[in-house]
Amino acid sequence: MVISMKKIEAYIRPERLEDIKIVLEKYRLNGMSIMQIMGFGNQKGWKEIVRGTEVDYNFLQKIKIELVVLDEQVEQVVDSIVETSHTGEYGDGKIFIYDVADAVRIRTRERGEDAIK
Amino acid sequence: MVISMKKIEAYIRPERLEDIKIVLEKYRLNGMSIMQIMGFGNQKGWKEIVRGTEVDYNFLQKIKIELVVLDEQVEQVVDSIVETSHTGEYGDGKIFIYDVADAVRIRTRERGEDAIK
Amino acid sequence: MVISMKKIEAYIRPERLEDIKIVLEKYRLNGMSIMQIMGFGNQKGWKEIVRGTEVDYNFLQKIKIELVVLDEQVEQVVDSIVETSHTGEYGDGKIFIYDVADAVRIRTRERGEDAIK
Amino acid sequence: MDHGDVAWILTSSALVFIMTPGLAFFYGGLVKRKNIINTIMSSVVLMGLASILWVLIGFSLSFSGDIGGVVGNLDWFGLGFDGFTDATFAPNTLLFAAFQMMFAIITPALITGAIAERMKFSSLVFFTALWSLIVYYPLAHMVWGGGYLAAIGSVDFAGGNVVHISSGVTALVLAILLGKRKNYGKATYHPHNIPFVLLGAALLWFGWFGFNAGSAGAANELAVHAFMTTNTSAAAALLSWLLIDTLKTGKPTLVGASTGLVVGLVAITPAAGFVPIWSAIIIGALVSPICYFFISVVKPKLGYDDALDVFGCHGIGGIWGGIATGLFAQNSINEVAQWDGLVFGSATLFLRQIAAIGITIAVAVVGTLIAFGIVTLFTKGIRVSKKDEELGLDISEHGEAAYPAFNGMD
Amino acid sequence: MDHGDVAWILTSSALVFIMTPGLAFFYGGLVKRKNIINTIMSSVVLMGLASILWVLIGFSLSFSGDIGGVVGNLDWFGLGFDGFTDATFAPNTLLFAAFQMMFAIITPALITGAIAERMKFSSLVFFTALWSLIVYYPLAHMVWGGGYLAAIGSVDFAGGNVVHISSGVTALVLAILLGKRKNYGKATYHPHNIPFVLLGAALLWFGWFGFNAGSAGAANELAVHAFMTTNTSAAAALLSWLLIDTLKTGKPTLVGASTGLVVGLVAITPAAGFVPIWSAIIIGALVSPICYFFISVVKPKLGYDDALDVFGCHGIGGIWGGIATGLFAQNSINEVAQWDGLVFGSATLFLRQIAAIGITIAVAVVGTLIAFGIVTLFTKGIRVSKKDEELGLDISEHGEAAYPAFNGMD
Amino acid sequence: MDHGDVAWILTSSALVFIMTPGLAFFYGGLVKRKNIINTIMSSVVLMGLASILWVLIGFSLSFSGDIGGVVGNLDWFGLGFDGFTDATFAPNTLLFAAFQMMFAIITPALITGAIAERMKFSSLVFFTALWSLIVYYPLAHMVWGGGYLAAIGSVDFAGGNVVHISSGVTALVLAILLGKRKNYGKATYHPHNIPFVLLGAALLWFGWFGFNAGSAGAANELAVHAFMTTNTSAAAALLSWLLIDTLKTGKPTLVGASTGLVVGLVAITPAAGFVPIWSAIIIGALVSPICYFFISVVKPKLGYDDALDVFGCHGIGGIWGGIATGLFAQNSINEVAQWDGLVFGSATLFLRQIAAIGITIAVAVVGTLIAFGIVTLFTKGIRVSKKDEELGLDISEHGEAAYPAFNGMD
Ligand SMILES: Nc1ncnc2c1ncn2[C@@H]1O[C@H](COP(=O)(O)OP(=O)(O)O)[C@@H](O)[C@H]1O
Ligand SMILES: Nc1ncnc2c1ncn2[C@@H]1O[C@H](COP(=O)(O)OP(=O)(O)O)[C@@H](O)[C@H]1O
Ligand SMILES: Nc1ncnc2c1ncn2[C@@H]1O[C@H](COP(=O)(O)OP(=O)(O)O)[C@@H](O)[C@H]1O
Repeated sequence: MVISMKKIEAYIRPERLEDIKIVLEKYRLNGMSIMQIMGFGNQKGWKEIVRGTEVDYNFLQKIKIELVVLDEQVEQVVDSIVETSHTGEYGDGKIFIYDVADAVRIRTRERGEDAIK
Repeated sequence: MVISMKKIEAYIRPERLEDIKIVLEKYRLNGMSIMQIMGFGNQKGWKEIVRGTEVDYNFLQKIKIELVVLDEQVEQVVDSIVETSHTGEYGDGKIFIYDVADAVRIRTRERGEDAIK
Repeated sequence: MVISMKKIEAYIRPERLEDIKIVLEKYRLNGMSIMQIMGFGNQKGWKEIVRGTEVDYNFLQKIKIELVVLDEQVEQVVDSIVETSHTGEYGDGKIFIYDVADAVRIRTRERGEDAIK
Repeated sequence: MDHGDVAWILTSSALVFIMTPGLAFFYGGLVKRKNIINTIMSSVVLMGLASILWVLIGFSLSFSGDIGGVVGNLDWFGLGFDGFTDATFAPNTLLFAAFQMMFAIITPALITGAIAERMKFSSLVFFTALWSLIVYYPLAHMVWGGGYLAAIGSVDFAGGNVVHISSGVTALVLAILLGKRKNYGKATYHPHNIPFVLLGAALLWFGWFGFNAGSAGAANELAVHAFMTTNTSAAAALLSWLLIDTLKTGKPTLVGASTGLVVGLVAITPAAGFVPIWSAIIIGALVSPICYFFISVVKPKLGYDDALDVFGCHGIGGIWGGIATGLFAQNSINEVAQWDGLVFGSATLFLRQIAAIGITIAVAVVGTLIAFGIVTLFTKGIRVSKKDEELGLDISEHGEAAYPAFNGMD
Repeated sequence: MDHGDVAWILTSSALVFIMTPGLAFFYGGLVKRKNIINTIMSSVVLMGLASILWVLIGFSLSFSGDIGGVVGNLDWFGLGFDGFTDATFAPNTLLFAAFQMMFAIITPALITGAIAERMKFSSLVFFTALWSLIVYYPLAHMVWGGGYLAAIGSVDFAGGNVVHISSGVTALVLAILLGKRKNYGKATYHPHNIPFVLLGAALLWFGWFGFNAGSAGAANELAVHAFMTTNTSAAAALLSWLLIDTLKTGKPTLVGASTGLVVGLVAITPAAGFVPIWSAIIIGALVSPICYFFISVVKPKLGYDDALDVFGCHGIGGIWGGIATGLFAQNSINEVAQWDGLVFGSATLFLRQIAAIGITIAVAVVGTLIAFGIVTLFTKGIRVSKKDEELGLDISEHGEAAYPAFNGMD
Repeated sequence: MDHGDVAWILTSSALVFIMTPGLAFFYGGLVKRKNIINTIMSSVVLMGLASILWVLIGFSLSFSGDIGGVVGNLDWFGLGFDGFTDATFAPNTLLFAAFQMMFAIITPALITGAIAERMKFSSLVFFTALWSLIVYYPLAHMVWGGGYLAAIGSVDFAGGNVVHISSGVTALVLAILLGKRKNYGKATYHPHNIPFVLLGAALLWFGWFGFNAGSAGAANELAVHAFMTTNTSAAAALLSWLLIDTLKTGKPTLVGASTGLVVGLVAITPAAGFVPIWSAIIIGALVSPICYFFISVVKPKLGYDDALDVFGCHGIGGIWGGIATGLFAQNSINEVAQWDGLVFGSATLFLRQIAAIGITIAVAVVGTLIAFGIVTLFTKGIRVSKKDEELGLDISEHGEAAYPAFNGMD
């Protein structure tokens, strides 16, 4: 059986999450997970001045989105995330795509693509 | 070298974690990681009434489990998670399975399957 | 198009993070994400004594690092993490490596390897 | 000077002081995590600013002399009376000034809940300073400094008009002028740290004993009476809010309990030293449904974004308290109330209470418009940029994250 | 009426008031994150409920008249005495009522720690109301209102019997009736927010100065004495708990320090105004090992699930305090103690203390059974469903998450 | 004995008490998450230890008799005077002992901020006990117990020398002896929980009203005066710190506001009952730039690791306060100051203030070296291992995690 699902992992600015959610709802994706992470990238951390002394936050607060979708949905979803998260400034984030070997919906015990339909 | 390990990622109800842990210990898995995430799926978020006004929690609190296991263990582990987490109601969660390219145990520098044995 | 990127996921001791960061900066990696997780492995959880009664922390606090790099960087990065995190005691952690299907830099819309260069 | 009275007013001053940090936690727990520093800071800065203004000119403008029944003069600039001997006010003028100072701190702090999560910090500081000058000192003078509202015989035991209606109405006007938060109505505005909300509410209740019972000016029977009415109203309002929660959704909430107790305290403030204890049960029991109805039914219709319901709680609750004073006051409890309340058959006090409320609202609206106008003139934009609002005011205005370790490293 | 006494009792009332929110944090920090709202709420609702009950009937049933040495009458329904002139109790009956009200709030709140994380909120509210009626008001009457326990000459300075033994014993009975939490013994029950535990413990110590030194009824030498014994016992117990921690595991814990200071305060409560200061060191130093032994050795054998060790701390600590009063009391310190304690050669007081403890236990057990019976009759199930317990009571009972932003979005 | 005075000093004692938990939160919020338990515990253990030491020998060594102007004797071992009648100190010796006890708790607690995140808990406990004996009791005696510093006519209203300079200087010496934290300069030391910092700072301000106004020893005009200077200086310093923040980075910070208000309180401490109110504005407004300059410019050059800037805040702030007292004191405000300050034309007091500061510094330095020497002799290593430092002192020293549920399970 060839599984044609992909996992999309997007590291984005926290303040874009609300908007992304609204857009993704359009595609009637029926599942998505988010988590708070710390990231560093081309956008360097910020400096906080504590009592006159600089302290670095090397890492910035980011949101990671995890989404498993069917192969045919990938481009649409990626585009939507890019559209909504793009500001053109450092720190806009990255999206990575991975193959999925299998999937299970716990409620119904469905396997494979059915699990995310 | 063909690596025959899989990564299992399960998004489950937080309240099922205690039970899952107990079941997984049976298989003498020697490693597992969990993290708190927010998820949305067929189970829609809940509404909180703040001072008479509805506010939505679009996302629900979930636990994500990450487990790298040998190929032959996959079905057993998946079954156990399904067994323990299944309630039949929306929100039971999903399990996704991925291929693993390689593994390292930092303590011993073992590579590949040895790293998780 | 053959994508030659790998994702490295390392589960490490929180107290090693500062040092790992310093070492990884040497390789001019231009991106990395970290998150707090709970883990259990060969190192068993610790016991806290609350009012004379033992309570278990089955899970220990760990840090997970996620790094997408080019294939040729993988060994170097893995070695660095091992070097810095190795103490020889249980709980040093594990590193897993996965294939990446594609990547996007949101800021520039670059795809594939360019996205992480 | 009775040392017992001094002991109680010193204690009361400290108790009222702790209300402002309490408010900071009450408000801070209600906003999003990315705005808690800004929200707390909005109260904290007033612990500095309002104190210094008070010492320099505020006390004098409120309590020295009288210009047209509206405001005091500057004779006591810099507290320029003899602090060791002057006893114009009881128990001693300097102690009275200290006690009243705490009111002058918390009143503008109350306003800041309305404009949370979107107003520039510098503009807010500027606004509250101006507002103290234009609205607060005159009102304090009119009610307690021998001004017009005292002259017409209206009463306000511990600040229903001066503190709550004035800040509540200002909050409403300012929220309208400032506009809504991004995604208001769509985005989720749920409290990010409810234990902090309760911590703040508890400190408010605790401090309110000084606020109301200290307003007796002595450790006397009236103070004891005010102590008891205060607690009773807070308790009744806490319960009635929980009852509404339960009737509406089956789930009594801690935010509801905290809000209920606060509006119970607000409502009893003008009445505490005038009304019988049994009436405090009624005053408290009714304030929650009144405020709840306003916040959940009226406010959405009007469509302004008073982020933490300052108007709905302090404005509406304060108005109800002022009216209730006109209903339940008894001359036999405190002869400062020259007439009994409406339920005891006399309409005189009641009507004067209504008049006093109207005048307070007018002063607050006009004063706020003037202060807002001046601030707008002198600052480029009173609101943070859309981007900063998304990012959160903690980082954009203060360069700080409240709990950075909670999803990062230790 | 000495204004200095009024000042101190007003202050003490406010101090005892803040103990209930303090308790809410002490308990709230100890439970799982998913149950903190419910735990805090269990105390907070009593700030409303117990206040109103007190004003309506509680004070009257405790302190007005006497029916058979067991309970008061309803003559003072709704505080129906003249609050400005009645001085049946010092310094003034209304102030005494306010001070005592705070005790009537915190005592049932103490119980709620035992049944944390599994009892239905509605049943809890119903139970604590009934319990106040059946257990608390009678006990307050018997000890302080001229009832039986006073008549036999036993003493209880600030509530060892009335507050601590009664709530502790009730906690035990209720925990047994209610059954254990799911996975008790297997699952990990570790405190989710230790700084909150300390915040609560600190507020308790702070408020306890009012509790004990305020129980002198005046700002006099006895109040000063009680202040010093109170602090000394808390300090000694804090240290002895840390010593046990260190001896057992090498690691002195903050939960241990917090628990130790609380049991030190519990133990000195009945004794504070009767015993010499040096004995407070002994009372405090011994209460920690006694409670520690009970909690870590006896309790697991008995196998009930008193979630936050209310019986182990307040029950056992209170019993030790009552006994210690019988050991160390001195008539020369406070002539309310008609005899010296056992260490000074007289067994009379000692035996009456034992008797008083026995009677208190009996009242608490019987009263709890009755109240529990009634609640069970009128509600369908006093315990949340297994599913709700797993989900956490914050969501299931209150529809709130305490800190939703900490693993979600801002 | 005036009951009003008793009421106020009892209240003040409770207020000063709550400062130590306040400090625990102020410090605890500033450290890394993995060290908050240890940081809080360092203050909390002193609530036990310093109390018991005080009751046993501390009060006696500070206030009973006089040995060479340097220290008291042991005649009052175990508070061995008649607590009900002795009135050597006002308002009553036992109450004075209770009030002073709270100072003896918080002073060593202040030190612990300097050595946060790396000192062994057992060594710290041992050190603070010794230090109380060698440094604190003698200093308290010299200043308030009729010793040398009183004899030369220097003044210290509420503990500029005894509390702040002594703890600040000790902090500096100890930080140097102990060495820097791992990665100091490289790693990021940012506060992990800023709302806790403000909670602590607010409790400190609240309690400081008791600290300073209680130091009048009565509920009199001087207490009122000290109350007002205290608030004014804190307010001015809060504002001037925010001004510096704004000028330097455009972003006023909550940590800055909290630090500013604390140093404002420190600076006014020796002066509160001696200087006119207007000068409190100057004292407060200047202390922030002085401390800020020291912390941000001087300290990095010197290169020691005083983790939470105890020397920069309490040492420097206290020295400025002592000098300012010599500048602005007025004999007409409080005749304990035998001469007016420098700005009123007399240099006598000013020079004696300088002398007193010098002597305090000398006592603190020498005493710290001795105490450190003894501790080092008797313990194997005063610092935790490098590995434990990385792991965090909460786990390594106390076996507890402060908020385990926040990235785990409920
Ligand atoms: N190679 C990578 N591996 C893992 N995470 C990455 C990687 N590159 C970027 N990230 C994540 O994406 C976030 C944004 O990346 P950044 O490089 O600042 O964006 P940009 O390159 O568009 O300026 C980072 O904070 C980090 O969390
Ligand atoms: N396609 C998906 N990609 C990523 N996470 C998902 C996906 N589908 C579900 N999840 C995760 O699983 C959780 C439970 O899913 P849900 O759809 O509610 O279960 P069910 O379909 O059994 O009702 C979600 O809250 C989310 O965290
Ligand atoms: N098979 C696995 N799958 C997922 N995570 C794992 C696995 N094995 C280990 N881990 C993670 O790595 C951490 C350290 O592992 P541990 O087994 O204690 O190291 P070691 O084997 O070197 O003693 C664990 O706490 C867990 O978070």
